[in-house]
Amino acid sequence: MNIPQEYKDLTWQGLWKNNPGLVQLLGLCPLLAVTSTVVNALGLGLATLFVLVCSNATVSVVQKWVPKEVRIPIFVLIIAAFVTCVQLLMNAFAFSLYESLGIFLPLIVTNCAIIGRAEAYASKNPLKQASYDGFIMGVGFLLVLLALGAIREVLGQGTLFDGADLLLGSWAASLRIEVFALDNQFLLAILPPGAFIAMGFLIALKNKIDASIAEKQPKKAEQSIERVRVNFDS
Amino acid sequence: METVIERIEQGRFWQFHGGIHPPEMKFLTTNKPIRTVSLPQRLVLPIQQHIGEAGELIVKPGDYVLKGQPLTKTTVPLAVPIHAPTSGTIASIENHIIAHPSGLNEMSVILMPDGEDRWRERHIVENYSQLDKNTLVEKIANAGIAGMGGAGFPTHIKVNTKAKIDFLIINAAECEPYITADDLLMREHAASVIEGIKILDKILEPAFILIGIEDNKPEAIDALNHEIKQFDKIKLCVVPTKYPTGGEKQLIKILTGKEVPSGVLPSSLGIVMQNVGTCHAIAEAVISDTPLIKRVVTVTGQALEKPQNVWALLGTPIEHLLQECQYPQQQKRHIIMGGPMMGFSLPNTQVPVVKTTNCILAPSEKEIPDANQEIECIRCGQCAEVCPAQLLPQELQWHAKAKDSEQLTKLNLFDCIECGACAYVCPSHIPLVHYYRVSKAEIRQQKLLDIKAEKAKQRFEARKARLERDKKAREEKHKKAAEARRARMNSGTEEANKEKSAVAAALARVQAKKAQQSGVQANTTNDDKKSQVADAIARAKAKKAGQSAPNGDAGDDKKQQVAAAIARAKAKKLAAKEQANDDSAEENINAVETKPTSAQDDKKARVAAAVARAKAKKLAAQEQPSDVGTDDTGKSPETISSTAEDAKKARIAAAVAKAKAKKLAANTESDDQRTEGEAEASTKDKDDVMAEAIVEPPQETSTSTQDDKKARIAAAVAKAKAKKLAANTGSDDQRTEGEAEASTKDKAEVTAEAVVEPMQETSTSAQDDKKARIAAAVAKAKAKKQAANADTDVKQVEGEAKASTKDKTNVTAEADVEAAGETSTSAQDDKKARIAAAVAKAKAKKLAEKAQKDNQTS
Amino acid sequence: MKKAIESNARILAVFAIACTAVVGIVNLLTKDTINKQEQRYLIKTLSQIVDPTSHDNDMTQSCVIIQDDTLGSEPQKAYLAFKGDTPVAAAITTTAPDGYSGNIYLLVAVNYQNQVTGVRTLKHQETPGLGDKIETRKSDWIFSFNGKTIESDDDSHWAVKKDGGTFDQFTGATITPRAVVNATKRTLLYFSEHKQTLFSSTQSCQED
Amino acid sequence: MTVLIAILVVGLISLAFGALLGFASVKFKVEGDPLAEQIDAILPQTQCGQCGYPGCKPYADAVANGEAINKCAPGGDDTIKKIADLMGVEPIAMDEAHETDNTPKVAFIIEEDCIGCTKCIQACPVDAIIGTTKQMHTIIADECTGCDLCVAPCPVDCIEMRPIPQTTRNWQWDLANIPVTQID
Amino acid sequence: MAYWIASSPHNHIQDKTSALMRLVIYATIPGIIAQWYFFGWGNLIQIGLATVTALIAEFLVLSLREKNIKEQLFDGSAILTAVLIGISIPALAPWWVSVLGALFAIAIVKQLYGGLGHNPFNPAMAAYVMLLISFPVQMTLWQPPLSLMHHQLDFVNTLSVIFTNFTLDGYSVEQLRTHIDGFTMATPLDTVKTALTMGKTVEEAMTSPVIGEYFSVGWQWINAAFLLGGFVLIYKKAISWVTPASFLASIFVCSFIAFMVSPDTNTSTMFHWFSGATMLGAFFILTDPVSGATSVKGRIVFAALAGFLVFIIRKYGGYPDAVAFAVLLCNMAAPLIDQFTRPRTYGHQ
Repeated sequence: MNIPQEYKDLTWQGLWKNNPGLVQLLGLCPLLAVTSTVVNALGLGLATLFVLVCSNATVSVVQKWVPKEVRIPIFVLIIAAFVTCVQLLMNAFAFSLYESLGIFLPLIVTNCAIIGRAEAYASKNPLKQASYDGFIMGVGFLLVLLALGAIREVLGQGTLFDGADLLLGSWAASLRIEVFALDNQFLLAILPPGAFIAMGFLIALKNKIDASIAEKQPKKAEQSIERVRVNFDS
Repeated sequence: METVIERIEQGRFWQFHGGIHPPEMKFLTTNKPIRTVSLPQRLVLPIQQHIGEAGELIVKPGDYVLKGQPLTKTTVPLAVPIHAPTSGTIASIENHIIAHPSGLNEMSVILMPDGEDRWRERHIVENYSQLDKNTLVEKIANAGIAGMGGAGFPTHIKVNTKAKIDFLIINAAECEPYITADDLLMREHAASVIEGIKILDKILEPAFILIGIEDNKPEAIDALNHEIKQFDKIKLCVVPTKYPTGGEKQLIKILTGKEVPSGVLPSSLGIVMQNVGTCHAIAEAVISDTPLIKRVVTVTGQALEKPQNVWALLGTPIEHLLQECQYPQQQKRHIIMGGPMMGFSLPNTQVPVVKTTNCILAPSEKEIPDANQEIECIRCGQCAEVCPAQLLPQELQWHAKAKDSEQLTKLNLFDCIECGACAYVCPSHIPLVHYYRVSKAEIRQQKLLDIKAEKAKQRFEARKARLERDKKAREEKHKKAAEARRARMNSGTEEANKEKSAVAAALARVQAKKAQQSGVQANTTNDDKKSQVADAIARAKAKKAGQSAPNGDAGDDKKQQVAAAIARAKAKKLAAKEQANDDSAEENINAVETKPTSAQDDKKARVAAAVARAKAKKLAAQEQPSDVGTDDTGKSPETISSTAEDAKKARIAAAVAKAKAKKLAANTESDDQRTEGEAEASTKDKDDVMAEAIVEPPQETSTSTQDDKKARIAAAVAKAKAKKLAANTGSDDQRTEGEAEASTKDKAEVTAEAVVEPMQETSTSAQDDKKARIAAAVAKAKAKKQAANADTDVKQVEGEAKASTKDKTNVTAEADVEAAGETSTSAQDDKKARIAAAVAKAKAKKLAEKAQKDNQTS
Repeated sequence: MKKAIESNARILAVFAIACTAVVGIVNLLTKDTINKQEQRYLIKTLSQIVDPTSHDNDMTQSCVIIQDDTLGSEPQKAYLAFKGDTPVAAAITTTAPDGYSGNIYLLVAVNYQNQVTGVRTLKHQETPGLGDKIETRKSDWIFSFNGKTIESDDDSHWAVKKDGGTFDQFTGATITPRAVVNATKRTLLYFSEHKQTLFSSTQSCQED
Repeated sequence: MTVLIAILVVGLISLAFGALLGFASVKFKVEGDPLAEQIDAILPQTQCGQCGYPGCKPYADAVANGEAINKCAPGGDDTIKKIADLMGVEPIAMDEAHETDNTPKVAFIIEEDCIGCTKCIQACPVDAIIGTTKQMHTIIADECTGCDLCVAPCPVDCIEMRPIPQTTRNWQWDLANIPVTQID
Repeated sequence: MAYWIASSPHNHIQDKTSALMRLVIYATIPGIIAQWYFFGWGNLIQIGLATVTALIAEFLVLSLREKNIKEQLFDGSAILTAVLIGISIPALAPWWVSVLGALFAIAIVKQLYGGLGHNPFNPAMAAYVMLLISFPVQMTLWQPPLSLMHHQLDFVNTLSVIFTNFTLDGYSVEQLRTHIDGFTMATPLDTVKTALTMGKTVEEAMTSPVIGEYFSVGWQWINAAFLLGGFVLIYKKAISWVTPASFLASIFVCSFIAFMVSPDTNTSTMFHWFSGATMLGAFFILTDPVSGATSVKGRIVFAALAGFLVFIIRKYGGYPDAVAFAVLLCNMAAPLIDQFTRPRTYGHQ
């Protein structure tokens, strides 16, 4: 396997170091709103992933013709077009999924993670990298959504993959795992405040891991710096 | 204003916000009269005991002074003089710990009393009402009176206000717990206090005089009432006891209902406030011509067996007062200067009493226990409730911890009077006032830094602009010059042709250099200049060859010199290597010595000298100074300077001698025998040097300053190298000894040479100067490199040091040789020299690298 | 300046037109499928609450728009079921405005005998885990309406138990069931009063 | 049909807004970089060059353009924090290559060693050294920023950086470091 | 011989934060006794559970944060929080409710925000609200006073209910709460609120057995007992009288105006004062210095706002009582209130 360093970097950035959910804190609105169950999280995550890849690719392709002044409106147009298309297609061909995710789909238009990537990366890089960046960022986002969804679903309802059949078809009903039976749902976990708290803990966990990694790393050898003379010898 | 007086007459007062009622503890000392203490063995008088500038000293150690004699004079308005509290001798003027929370030292006069207590001449004024205002103010100023309540603001400034004064307020509140100094003073010297007030009345002419006194001093109130009976103008205001009533702003608020705006003096409201102690001092100063030399100090606290108020001479060490009041010897000492609320702990009992010292508090541990552990603020808000300035202490505390100076300023941190009420009530035991003090100090410091940064920025910008301008001007000039030259060259004259050829030559040289770098040899060119380049190469090679065997077969005069230099260098190298073997070192040195004497070239000698000196320094760095050496150092420069005619040269010689003396001193160890021997050796050396220094001046032909400079540069080069080497050397004692001896000898010669050189120099051209500098630069560059290479492994370091010393010696020698050997003073020569130097440098580098490699492999 | 304005305007317009065109085309392509899907969903829901064997018309086709304040402020739809020409039942959309968090949209099916044949929640934002028990997915509470009739306006049975009625409230949440019960009750009353006009109405809710 | 209308409307709207943006981009063009000015105001103005830029202003410009904020050694962590606040980024630790010792210092010329070479004068970024060729030089302590740029050029190593002495005027209430006399 | 260096002031009152906290805990005793008298052992058990949990949680978090455990564990604040939680939750709520509440209060509301002195919200009330929205069923299961219950509960039975949901005889909480005539009994506030939503008048609502002769059986006396404890605190200067006075006055004004406007749909001031957690809130919750406003003016505004919110939420909100919500909302507003009620510094305009 010979993956260029560039892609390795992108992967690392998207999945961990610069994760859109945990580090950039972009797109928090859908992230907190729909992650009450794993299935919801998966649905929105996949939709975001798809839009992210498409918009990044498109933005990267058209970057040459986009002047600085109107780049944002154009990016928004592109993203909005993709989201609308996704929504229409979903409505047509995955109606039950549309039923459960319908109201969250338009949220993707305003998901800053997407426009953020378009602006920060796709508009400056070639098609291949931009698409890959969109993909890996989307995966990073999806993973955070899943983690959050899993935490909230387990804490709130004591289940995992509840309602997977709505998203994946009736076969998926068997995916549902009853982790433990709760007499009463822990509503805080299901409600948005729970999302905030769980998100906080996730971010804390990530920072903790980062800190311990940094601690383990050997100190960089001291390097001396060349002083610059404030002289004007000429 | 009428209403103010009406209210006061009815005994109704205003209130300030907050305040606390700490245990008063005044009973410890209120029932005992003021005692006069015995004369201490010495008095310590800090020359600044007030807010403002220090006065100028007018006595010197050894002077005999009379009681009341001024020790400083005032040159600026904000300065206040100090006086001798008793007669005696000035023992010294030195930095001594002062009465300041920092426990820092400041300039103080140490006075040894003679016990006679003899007064200077005094002029008693019977009737001060005949004196005019200015005279009175002057008398107050000369008596050195500064506010005795605590702040120490110069009184003559305060009373010399232009504003129309409505109220003169006499602060007799004395709200701090424990302190009874003012109370006792009023009881025992009420008349004098009132006299002082009357003098102030004469100066300030206020509409009313209000004496603010707390109701916990009934006897003092009686005494004052008795004295002021016949004066309608003076109103005695007995106010309820509350801390901090005695704060200036708080007392003004209580008595007049007015608030002093932030950042403004009370005099702008027509109010002046004076402490009772100050009033007493004014009376003394004006009537009996007694300057401020003593004051009442409450020495109290339950740790003392006899707490009491005492008349203490200014400058009395606290230790003396504590002894007088029988302070038991205990393990843990907590001594506070000032009251428990605003005083500061002393790190030392040698702190003297100063003009603002009103209390010495020595509490027992039960009385004032150790501070509790600070815990988090729970925002209970009690601090805000007691704050007399209506600040928000808890918010200030957060911002202080966060170092948010902007917020602190916004929350009026600077209106905090540091009364300590907030910290007193804090249930979390947070030292709030301490946080504010630190923050205040930091903000003040930051403000200064900001101003400084702004100034630096401006200066930087100005400099940039100037350099830009200069550069343009220079370019302009160059352009013009180039144009002129072109015109000239094209004119076809002989001169022009010559110039052209010169340019061509330069180009050729550059090429040659390039060729050389790639390994091509260019040794058979007709061109005069090219041959020089070739020479350089040859020399370089010679050097390499010389490492195996010295050769002197080069016909060229210059080459000979080079060879000589190489030989010398090697000799030294050997000397350094075979440190243990004295004989061989000496031999080598002798060999070296013979040549320089005959050579015309002094510069080489200089270089050698430099190298030698460098080594010496290195060694010096390793050794500890000893007494013998120090003595020598002290003597030798003096002797030389007294004999030498030429001031400059003498200085140089002196410097050299000093350097040597120091070095030697450094070399000597505690081992007596060896020290002696060395001392002798060095003495001899010095003698030589001195002799030379003295002999030379007559021979001098040139007195140009350049010579002087060159010598200095040479010295500098040597020093630079020395440092480098110092870094390289280890601490092996045996080796050090050997080296020390060898180097001493080297030094002797070398310095002799260095001194001789400048005189003999005939060339006074600026170019020489430059060349020398280049050489220096080269040396330095290398020094740095070596330093960087130095390893901690001692052995390897040694090896390297030696190798590098070798290389360097060679190189510098060459650089200098060339420069010196040149007879022509044209600019071209200069260039050549530089090129040669560059070549040499390049090679030196290679060698250095090689040496390193060798070392590593070995 | 003119150049900047022109070029920016042109580029933005080109992108806008392109994007809109793409969306438009997708819309055209999916329009029919979406309609079909929605229709199918509607039929599925309707068939759950109105016995498909009891009628022979396509309920989705015989739809009328009704406007009545008791059903909510917006116009509602009523799907009518006929057996031949005999009116059999109607499924009426209704809005419960007093849900715990906003409106609850319901579909209430009533047969011609004023008997509730089924109630379904179409859309709601009730607290998950508490109020969402009005969904069939979460709880079968909503089936408790089946077969219920109403006597009069002040029928005390039409209330949650806490208020003295016959319908269970879910533990911990009273507001949501109360809102649903009341809305269903109002719809039932509306139907019993207006069923004549309703079944004779010809006003269609088909768009074109 | 509706699609065509939509395209037309959106096209026209974007035409108008594109024009507006184009207009705004010309009309409200920001000259200079106010951010750099603000950063410059935070920097300690020692002009020491330790950041790798010739002076504080160039470094400020560079930071405004994305250079790391942790290169100002004299400013220390305080300055890093302030810049981080200003730029809305996380404060980071001082660059390891830079010395973190930022005790205020002032240059001092050991006068007997000075040879009057003027090298330090040329090096001083704020003209805080006076002296001329062959004359002994002196530091104007008030103007000296403590950048130590003059130390290296001195051929005779006669310049030292001395910490500013502590007096009662600049004492920072550091009670923990008071020299307490231990009698036994 | 060592010299001791400290910054002034050198003397200090010998009060401590922990002593203050302890005093507040003692002051809750009358209220707890009243609760015990009317509702049995339930709340005492809840207080015990919450205290143990709070101390364990505090210990764990403090050791994770590497703080001085000895100093901070027993500074009283954690215990006080636990006591307040134990008082607030229904007497027969399952054991894990108080455990979860105490855990949330200490670990998240208090320590995650930086520990004592740094929490923006009152930990006890934040925990109460968390429990209320997470477990509305359990948190609204207030039993009727013992005198109205036809199954008597002794200590062992109470324990059994709390840990197993059933008494030893197998009665569930639901059954315990049911009145003889089949109605489930709720708190007076809940009862009145339900009645009002059903369109009844206050007059009619007041006929419910839980209301009793005056405002509410049991609750009036519990509130009176907390009032007594509050007076002790004011007397001891542990709290400032301004906060409760402003709070009660604000409730009085709001309810009085409402009562005047429409006596049929609004309960009287006395009902507001002496039911629910009004007195507990006034003297023990709003006076929490950490999460409240600091200046006197600020405290007046803070408590008045809380009073207004209590009235509004009780009248229009989804939950019967409102003290916890009002307190949390005011906690949020406290920094802003502080900002605008700063006292004028001496010498400034």
